[in-house]
Parts: sequence; C-alpha cells; structure tokens
Amino acid sequence: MFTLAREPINVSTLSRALHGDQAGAMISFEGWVRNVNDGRAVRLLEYEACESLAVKEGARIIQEAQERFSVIEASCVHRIGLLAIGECAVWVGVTAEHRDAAFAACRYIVDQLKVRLPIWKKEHYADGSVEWVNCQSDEIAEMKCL
Amino acid sequence: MFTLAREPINVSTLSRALHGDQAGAMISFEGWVRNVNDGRAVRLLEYEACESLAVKEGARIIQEAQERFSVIEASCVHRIGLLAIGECAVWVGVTAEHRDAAFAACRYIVDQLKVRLPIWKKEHYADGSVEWVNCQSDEIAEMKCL
Amino acid sequence: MTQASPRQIQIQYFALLREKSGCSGEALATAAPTLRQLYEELKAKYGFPLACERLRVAVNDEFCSWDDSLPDGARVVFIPPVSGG
Amino acid sequence: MTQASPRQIQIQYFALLREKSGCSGEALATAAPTLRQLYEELKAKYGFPLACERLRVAVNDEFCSWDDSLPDGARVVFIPPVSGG
Repeated sequence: MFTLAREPINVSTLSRALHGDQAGAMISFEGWVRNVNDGRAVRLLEYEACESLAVKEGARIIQEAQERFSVIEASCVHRIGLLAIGECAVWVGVTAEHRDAAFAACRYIVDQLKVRLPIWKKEHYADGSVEWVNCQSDEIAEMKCL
Repeated sequence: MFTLAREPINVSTLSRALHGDQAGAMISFEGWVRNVNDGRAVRLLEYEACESLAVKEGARIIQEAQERFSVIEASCVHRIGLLAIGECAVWVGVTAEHRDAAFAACRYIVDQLKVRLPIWKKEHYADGSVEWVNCQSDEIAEMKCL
Repeated sequence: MTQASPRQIQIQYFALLREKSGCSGEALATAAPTLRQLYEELKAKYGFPLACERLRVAVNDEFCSWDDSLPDGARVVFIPPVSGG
Repeated sequence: MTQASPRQIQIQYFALLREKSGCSGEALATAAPTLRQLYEELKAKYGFPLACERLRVAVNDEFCSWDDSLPDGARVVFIPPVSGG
C-alpha cells in the first residue's frame, strides 16, 4: 500500500500493521529531514505532490517489488507539506519470510520512489532563501555538471 | 551499542534514540518469531546466551560496521528467554547521512550476528517436542547434508 | 507541420512551474499538435527555466511521450525533476 | 603426548551442552593439555552429540583455538553451533 500523509508519520502503527505469523523479517527505511544539504544549512522542507499520479505510481512500485521479491507485505508512506528537521519524510516497510527478500524489496522501493514519484522538495535555508531541489535552470544544472 | 534484553523490545524507543539532525536515513531490521520453521509448526522459542561473550561479540560487530561504512549510529538488541510467535527477537537500527551506508551496515550487522553471537535457539513445536536449532547430533547433521 | 484543430484542455502546475506560472492550473484551448509543442508555448509564456528533456509529462494520470498528441479534454501535468524521498 | 600438570578450571555449559551435562557449569581439576582434549573427555563423560569441529571455544571471554593450552584458573565456554537472530 502506498499513501501520502499530511500529518506526521506514525512508524509504530505502520509497522504493527505489517505483522503476521509467517513473517520472519521486517526491513524498514525512514528518510529523515536533515539540517544540511549540499553544504547549506536547512531550516525546513516543503514537499508537494501531484497526488493522483503519485498515489498511482507509488502503488505500481510496491506491486513491482511484490512481483520481483518473495515478500509478504510492503508498504510506503510519503509526507507532503511542511516538515521540520528530524521529521520522517518517507517510510518504507517490507516483511518477508527471510531477510534477503525483505532487504532487496525495501531497497528497490526506496530507489524507485526517489526517481519516479511526482513529488517535489523545496528547501528553506537558514539564510532565508529557498530552492526547488533539482529544478535549477538548465544553465545552472549544466554548470553543476562541469 | 549492543544489548541483550529479557523483556519485549520497544522498537520506538530504540529508534528514537538513534535520531540526530545529520541523519538522513535509518534502516532497521526486525527478526520476528515465525509460527513455522523447516516445515514444523512452532509454538514458542527460547533463546539462551553466553551473556558476557555475546555482549562483547555484539559490540565488536557494531564497531566493525561503523568502521566499514559511513554510518552515524548503529545499535542492536537481542532478546533472550521465552518468546511467543510474532515477538521481535532481534532489532538492528542504523542511521547514516545517506541510505547506501545505512543499508550496507544494517545488512552487515544482521549477517554477522547470526553466525557469530553465542546465542542459541530452542524451538518448542506444536507437537510438544523441542530442539536446539543447528545442534542435531553429527550423524543427523550429516544425513541432512546428503 | 499542420496545425491541429483547437482542443480544450486542463493543465496542472506543480512546484517550480506553479510558482513561475502563478497558478496551480488553468483551462485553455490549444492548437499545439504535441505535448512538446504545448510545453514550449507555455515555457515561452511563463519563462519556465527547464527544457522539456528534463521533465516528464502525464495525460489523464498516465505518463506520456512528449511526441504524443493532445486529446480533447486532456488533463495535462508537466513533471519537473522529482525529489521525493 | 605428555600429560600436563592438573589445573583448576571453571566450565560453563549452554543450551544442548547444559542439558546433556545436567548443569550450567562446574569447577574441575584437569590434566588435559589442550582445549580439544578437555572437550573430548567431557564429550565422552556426558555424551555430547557434537564433534569439536562443530563448536567454538572461548577462554576468559576470548575465542580460542582448540589446540590452545589450558591456563590455570581458566573460565572455559564451549560454543555449540549458534542460532541467534
């Protein structure tokens, strides 16, 4: 299951929902808001999503993980809105009979969601400036690649 | 930090203790007691440890993970005593700036603790029998390898 | 290149594009034959700083190719480089 | 093989070995020159079903080699195949 959340992510509740007698291993990933990115002090973060598309694409990623790996349950929640330093921005939890599949599926989901979900992050810096991450003008993006 | 616990593992508390402003990713592993092992219905589990040696070896594994990977914090708790189906037998949590190191270190710790910690598992089966896992007599162990 | 007949479409803007266009969406009539051309027109109009090669595009909640044509009534979403997670 | 002089040692038994020996530990005087020979003696005495190749051994909380000798006052732990996690 994939969901978007406007309120803080309750990891215990999510993780409990994955419990089941056959599951021997649970791997979870939590992405937390860091106070520094690319050397700049971050004050807070803002996530914006194209919700209909994000929910659809998120569900597709979860399903792909379930088809590729022997998992029992897989679930992901992504926050949207304003987040403070230290808050959980994304949670992924995977259960399986054995740990190999759980590690692999969790990794797959995290990697895919970072490149595929239509969600954008605006960083609010300590110096008062803001920036939509990865959305510099083509010229600046090219300069950074040189 | 590595600890042995006689009481149920409180994952939220452990995970909160790993929080820090620099951490961008947390990976956690939970090993749960399954109701079946090797095709036999399991009723409950008993873990016994050589405590002094287990604590020392557990701390060594954590330290190795910290030296090999760019992690911020790494922590592990292993239950001992009687555990019911669904209980968490072992928890590993690792934080890092980025997810690569956190995944790798978590995996390393889990793999190592399973082969190195002087902890033994006795399975109590639904049919009333019991068995110390991996400790069959040499003859039976050989037969299973054929 | 032939001009297609005008179709009524709906566009949603997110993140940087929302801020540059000053709106979260708009309905408009367009004669642009492809999604690429529609984006180029709006890029020029609003000064979007991103080439279409850096974006993806979706119509009616499905990802599309930039060379796809624009059906009447399309709900179009331009997707700047994502940064979830 | 020369017999070493008897030393006073402490042994701890865990898991299967604890159940087979009927005790969680014992103090004994041994003349066994190596840990291997000590284990073989106790294996014969208690009917431990595991060859020493399948176990590890620790003295004073440090893993040791089976061919190490036994210091006086050693705290010896025989470690059957582990199954933590």
